[in-house]
Amino acid sequence: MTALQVVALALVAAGGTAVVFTREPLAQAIVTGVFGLFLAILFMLFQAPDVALSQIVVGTVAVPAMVLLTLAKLRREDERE
Amino acid sequence: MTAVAYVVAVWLLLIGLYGAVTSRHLVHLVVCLTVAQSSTYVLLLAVGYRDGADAPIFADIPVGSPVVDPIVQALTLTDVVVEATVVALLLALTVQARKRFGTVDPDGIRELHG
Amino acid sequence: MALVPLTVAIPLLAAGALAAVKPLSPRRSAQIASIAAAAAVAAVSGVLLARAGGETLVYWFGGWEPRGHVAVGISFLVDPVSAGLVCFAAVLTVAALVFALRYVDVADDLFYVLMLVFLAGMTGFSLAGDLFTAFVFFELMGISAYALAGYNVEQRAPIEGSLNFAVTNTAGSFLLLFGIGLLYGRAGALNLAQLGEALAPESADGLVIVAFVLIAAGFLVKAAAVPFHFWLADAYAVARTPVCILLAAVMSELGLYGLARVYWAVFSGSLGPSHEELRIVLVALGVLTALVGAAMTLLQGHLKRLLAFATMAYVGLMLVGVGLLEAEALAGAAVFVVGDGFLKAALFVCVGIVQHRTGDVDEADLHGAGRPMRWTGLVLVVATAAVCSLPPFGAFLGKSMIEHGASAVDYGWLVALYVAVPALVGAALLRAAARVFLGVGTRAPGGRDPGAEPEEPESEPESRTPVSMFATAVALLACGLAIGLWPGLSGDAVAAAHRFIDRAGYAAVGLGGAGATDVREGHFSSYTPAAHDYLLAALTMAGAAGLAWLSLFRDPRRLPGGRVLQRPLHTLRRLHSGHVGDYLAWLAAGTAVFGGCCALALGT
Amino acid sequence: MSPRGRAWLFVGGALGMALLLAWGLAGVPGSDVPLGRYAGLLADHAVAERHTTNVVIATAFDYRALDTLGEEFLLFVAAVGTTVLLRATREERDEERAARLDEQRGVATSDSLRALGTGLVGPTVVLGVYVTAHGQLTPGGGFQGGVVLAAALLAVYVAGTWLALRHVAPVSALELSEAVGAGGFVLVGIGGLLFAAVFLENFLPFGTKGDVLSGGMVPLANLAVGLEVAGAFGVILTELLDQIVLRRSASG
Repeated sequence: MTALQVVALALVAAGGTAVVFTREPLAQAIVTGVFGLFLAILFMLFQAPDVALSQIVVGTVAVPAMVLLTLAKLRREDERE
Repeated sequence: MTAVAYVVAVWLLLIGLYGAVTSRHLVHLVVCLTVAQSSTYVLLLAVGYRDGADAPIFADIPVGSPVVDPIVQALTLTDVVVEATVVALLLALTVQARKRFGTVDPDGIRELHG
Repeated sequence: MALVPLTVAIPLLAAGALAAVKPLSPRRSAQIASIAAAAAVAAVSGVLLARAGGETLVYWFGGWEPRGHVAVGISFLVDPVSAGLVCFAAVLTVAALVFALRYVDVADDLFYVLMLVFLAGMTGFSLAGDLFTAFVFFELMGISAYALAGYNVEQRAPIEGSLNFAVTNTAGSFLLLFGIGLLYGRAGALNLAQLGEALAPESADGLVIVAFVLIAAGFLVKAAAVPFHFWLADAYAVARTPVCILLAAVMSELGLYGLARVYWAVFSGSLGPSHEELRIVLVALGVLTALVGAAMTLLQGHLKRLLAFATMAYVGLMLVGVGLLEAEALAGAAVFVVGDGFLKAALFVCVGIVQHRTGDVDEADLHGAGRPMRWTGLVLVVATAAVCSLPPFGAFLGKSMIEHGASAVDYGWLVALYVAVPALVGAALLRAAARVFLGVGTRAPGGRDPGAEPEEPESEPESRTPVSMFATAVALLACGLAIGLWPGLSGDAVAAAHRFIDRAGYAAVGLGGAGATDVREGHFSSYTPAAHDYLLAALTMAGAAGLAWLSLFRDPRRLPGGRVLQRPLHTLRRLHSGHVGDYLAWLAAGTAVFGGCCALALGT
Repeated sequence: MSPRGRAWLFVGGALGMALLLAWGLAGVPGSDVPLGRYAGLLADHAVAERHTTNVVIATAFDYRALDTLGEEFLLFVAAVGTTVLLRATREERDEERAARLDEQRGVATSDSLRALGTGLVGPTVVLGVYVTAHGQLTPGGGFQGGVVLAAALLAVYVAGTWLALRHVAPVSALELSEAVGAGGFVLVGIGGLLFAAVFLENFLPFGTKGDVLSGGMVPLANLAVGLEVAGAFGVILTELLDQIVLRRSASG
């Protein structure tokens, strides 16, 4: 295991913690995208390019997109009241 | 040295679950679950990692050169899909919870008890 | 052999086709197509079950047979237990879909698509000979179940129930996956037989014990053992009746099946030397689950929630049967799962009929409202007596076999549990039946909480019971009876259980390629219930009737012990808070305690 | 339980779990040992046997194709489930109808954003198709390509041409793509059953290693997954989008 991998692991751990403690969902959606990117970098360093690509499309595109759309829907409900 | 990766995996699992337990917003809860889920990717890939080995793709390297475990990578690909599906369903439920309960705080979603 | 993959291919292809032609298909065609697909699975698995009696079948997908005892591909392993479970699940799916015929508002074809994928998930999970494939189908089963549980989106309760269900079970699947990762790290394999071979020569160390704990906990979340059970009542009480049938009668039990399969195929070689200690842990967990379930059953007024906790109590009894780690008790548990499963399905259908007719399932609201439905009431009472061990129903046979197996390993005292828990559950059911169908006794206290939204009917209330619904109830009851009358069932079950727990035999077939067989017949004596079994059954039913009478006509606080019990029962009830964060916290604490107990029992 | 009690219960459990997991993980061999027998076997033989260069994809689509079949149906069920859970109740449908009348007035999006979105659609689609088609050769495959294709939908949304999209790719087309993709994988398996006597057995020529069509049934299965994934994510995103667009058009 290389120093680079240790750095990436540290970033992932810090990123995951940041996601959990970002209690405001809109900000959290952004942070989770960054966390997903860290994970993808880690997977590249673990010699798993296929997983890294999946992680990018799911972790930084699909999941944040779904979260943002959900938040928009929730806001619409708030506005209606 | 892979011990570092295992520590990170356990940390992600527990901190993600902690976030879900203490969450006051369902969307936040769902995202915390994805953090916990990502611990399983780190675990699987760390289990299959080998020092100095290449990715198991023989496009640029000759067959027979040392590679990391391809099977855990195939498993992780499936696992990533599991995450996406669970998130989609839980978010759909969250939208309906907001409509029916008027809140997305688990404290306010308490129709069933006892 | 070509039949084996059809058990998953048929429902999946049918689901895909139904979704593809959805805009074009005429009314009812989806219902008929899905019933036909489920019936086809039942027929195919019936043939497989008949064949698996003689030899265990192994099917290698893609033709990837093992090379030098290393599994390359994925296998389905068909033995009497797995084929029997598939057949059972398929038959119940047919029953559930027939019951659903009269739901006008499920004209939406997607309901049937979800039911078929749910069936495919249960099928693939039962047959999988590979740990990760089992996980994938386990998730498939789970995710379709979450969507089905939340199907009634107009109401609040299904949304909350489905959320709690999905979140808790997702957390459970993380544990399962961690366990799989640990095992793969040690053994470099995913095939169950190969994992068993790799672990067998070594004595259990930390990794093996922890992997067992995590995988067992993952399955126990689905099976709803204490303290992983909180989601169960929330999900089962709110789902539509056809979905309840599958959740309560098959899905919980599949969690136990997963535990049993993985223990015997993978861990029994390594953990075998300390199986007596493990037995203590698993039996204790089962007893706790059965008692908590029974106590909670008595406290319920919502009929579906009552049945949900009854399911949990019986899962506890089955867990005891599995946890005894003994062939005859395991055989008894298998018979119990199927025999009791049909009866439980019949009970859910009866409650579903009441809900269909009156639009309500609350004991207090329904006081006497069931008088016009006396035939439904009769089926409900017979099914209740049958789950209280009325001979010759299947539940009686299974329970007697477990008791016999228990006494063989000096756990004869468990007889008391197998009398008390069915008596308590039966008392709750008889009490509710007497109030709803006869209108006797004191009115149930409280009723629904003030401020709670009224339950909406699953469909427009009808003044007559649809034939398809009543026929489903009777047919399920008849199936429960047929299990008990099946000639030679107990002998076959014992033989199948011996094959199930034979790890070396499993490995030889599971890794032996196409030619390997495992034929053993006629060495195992069947169990015929003896006089004391009938006596215990009579005691159980008398207990149920007596307790029901007491709860109908006496104030529980005046009874001896009533005051003492009141506080702990109140506390127990409050723990079922409906808060998903609580459930996750219990899951973490439960995993830690269960892991600690296993570490003490298994560690050297 | 009070929030404090809940947190303490969890922290206690989590500490226990951490000890337990540490005990278990201590037994995993390090990263300096040779690959396990299963992994080593596939790493050594997959290229020769399957004419694919990417062993991960050969594993996922051939040796362990059943897992991928299950995975595909997970997505299928997620899309169906999302549709079911988000279906509008009767009163909501009425509201929507009212909103749809306003919809005709068009959506207000700035021109530059619209141009950006429109410009993104083409490359995104090309990227998605490329990633799908080359799965057996380089990293990527039907899954990743499918999500990229679904992401093209988002680009269309940014472009504010949602209304146009409804005509180009109505929800039913997405659902169809999804169902056909899911069923298609089963059909690939049944093809094996018919032509090679075993479900999911390869029944196509392997082709030359390195070609787009090499790898026997892998490209076909890949295509099915691509269709399924693009459809499924398309349906999920559309279900979540639908009413937002209505709101925007109503207020704008």
